[in-house]
Amino acid sequence: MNRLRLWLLAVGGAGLAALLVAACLDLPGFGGSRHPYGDRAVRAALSRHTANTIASVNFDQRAYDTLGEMSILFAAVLGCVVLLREARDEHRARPEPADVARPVRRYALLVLPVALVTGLYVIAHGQLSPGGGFQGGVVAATALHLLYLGADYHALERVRPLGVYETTDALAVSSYLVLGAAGILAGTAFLANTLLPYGTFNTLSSGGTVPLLNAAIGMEVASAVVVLLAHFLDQAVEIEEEHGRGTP
Amino acid sequence: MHVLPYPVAAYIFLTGCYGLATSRNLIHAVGCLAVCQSATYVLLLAVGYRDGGTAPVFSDMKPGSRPLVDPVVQALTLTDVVVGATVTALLLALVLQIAKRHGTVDPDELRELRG
Amino acid sequence: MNGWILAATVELGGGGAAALWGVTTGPPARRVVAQNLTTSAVCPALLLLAQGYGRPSYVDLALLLALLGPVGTLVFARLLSDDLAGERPGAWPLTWTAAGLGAAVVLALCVAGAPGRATVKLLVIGALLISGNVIASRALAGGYRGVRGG
Amino acid sequence: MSDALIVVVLLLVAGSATAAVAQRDPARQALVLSFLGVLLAALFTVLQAPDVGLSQLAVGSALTPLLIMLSVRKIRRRGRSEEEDG
Repeated sequence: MNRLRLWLLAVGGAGLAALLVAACLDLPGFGGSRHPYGDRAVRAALSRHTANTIASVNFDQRAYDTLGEMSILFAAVLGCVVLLREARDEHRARPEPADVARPVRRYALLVLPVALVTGLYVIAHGQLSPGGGFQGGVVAATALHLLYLGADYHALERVRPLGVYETTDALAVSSYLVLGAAGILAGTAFLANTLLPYGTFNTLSSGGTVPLLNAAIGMEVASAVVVLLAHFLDQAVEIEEEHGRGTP
Repeated sequence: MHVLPYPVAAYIFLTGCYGLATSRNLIHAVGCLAVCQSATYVLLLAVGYRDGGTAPVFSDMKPGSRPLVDPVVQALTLTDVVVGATVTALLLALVLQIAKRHGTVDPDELRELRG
Repeated sequence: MNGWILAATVELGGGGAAALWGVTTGPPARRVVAQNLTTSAVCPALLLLAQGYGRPSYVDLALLLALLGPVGTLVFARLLSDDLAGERPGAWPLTWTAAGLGAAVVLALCVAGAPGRATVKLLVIGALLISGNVIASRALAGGYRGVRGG
Repeated sequence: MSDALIVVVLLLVAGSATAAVAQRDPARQALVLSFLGVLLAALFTVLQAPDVGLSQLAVGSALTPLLIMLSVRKIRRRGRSEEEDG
């Protein structure tokens, strides 16, 4: 059985490898100078005064696509919450506080605000320099968990009212939708960037709705990651199964 | 050099697939899937690269002063990296559920349990 | 193209290969030390690349790595503390060498660039990188004792 | 010169991807995956995609390892409590 499976894998892998290599040889050469879509995207971004073309593609030219990505993210987090909830045959045991060396604890508490501010900076400058809601959100959420690494889980739980983050997550998703629908009300299309003035090139308020959508994504990603990690931490640290029942 | 990144992406993908198929631990399998995902990032960004180009980000340079790489593939990859991580989390949550229901994370043992 | 990129190539090639070798072989203690050194090998290389490409905005990458790299090491130090309990991997000579390398790169870039906000940012990154690495090494060398269930 | 840099980083990425698959213990694999994450970020910088590099750094250096290590810990704890049980 196992032998057969390995053979099957080898044959399938060899076939796939041959196809992939054939495809690679047919692709336009690496580093070529023909990028029709890229050139048009850059022109469109400049015409809308967005300094970071990638942010413009994400939140303006292909904002609808980002809506899809955001729903995948939202659904994945929802799935995790459902899968990792406390079941009837489980109970919470209070973890013993960890014994963390003093320099490590100090470092964590010092770096926590720095990392949070960096995350917010990355979100806020998304339409200007490299960065944006997706990256900054993850950084800000990870920063919060320095509290778990530097102190213990109980300390983290005190600054992390989970309900607030779950609400923020849902609010951020709906604000993205509302911003999109505002385009329809203004007489153009869903998620069309015609609502706000484009502003001065390379300033924080440039790009029309790009900064707003960017901020909504930042909020969504940050609270989604916090909720996600909260459930994993609950499972790994607090929740224990009742003994003596055995597995079904 | 003119095609090197494409075969590398294909190689990473196939390596990840090999790991997925031969894995004896579901957490390890999820890690292999993350390797497969990274192959797609490499491929997409390699397609968008331009010799001597730089990122189409104008916070610190004048538009039109240098050749630019393709921003469209970068936008695709950028969202996928973060969404991919949450999907990894979803799969890990599934693994934890399986461990709870069946008491094992070895795919072969799981099959024996079933039939 | 220029000296900065050449330096980055050497740093990434040498440091990356060494870290890859360390992280894939040997006992767990050696692996986590190698994982910690990844940060101090790649972060200066990112700074050098930003200078070599003439794009100050690429410096954000180094800033993020200097912040989050040690956090990743702390994750392993905390959650692998059972496996590391008997071994106390410290590797202080390596840590200080890496810190010195980071400091040298940051100083070189400070001298090369005009003084101003960019210099302050570079110094902040340097401070974060070095302190992060030293603290992460400390955490690996028995920074977490008695983590039971926590 | 730029080409040499791209080749070096690509080969390192390919090597660490192989290593990540070859490590059969999930905790050790998580170490290699975090290394692979940082290296991918360097590759993306070299390919002039700093936005993607930032994304990869944020996810690969701390978040994915944390998720995997927490799962490993949960499963190890289960194993331990079952041993104590019977």
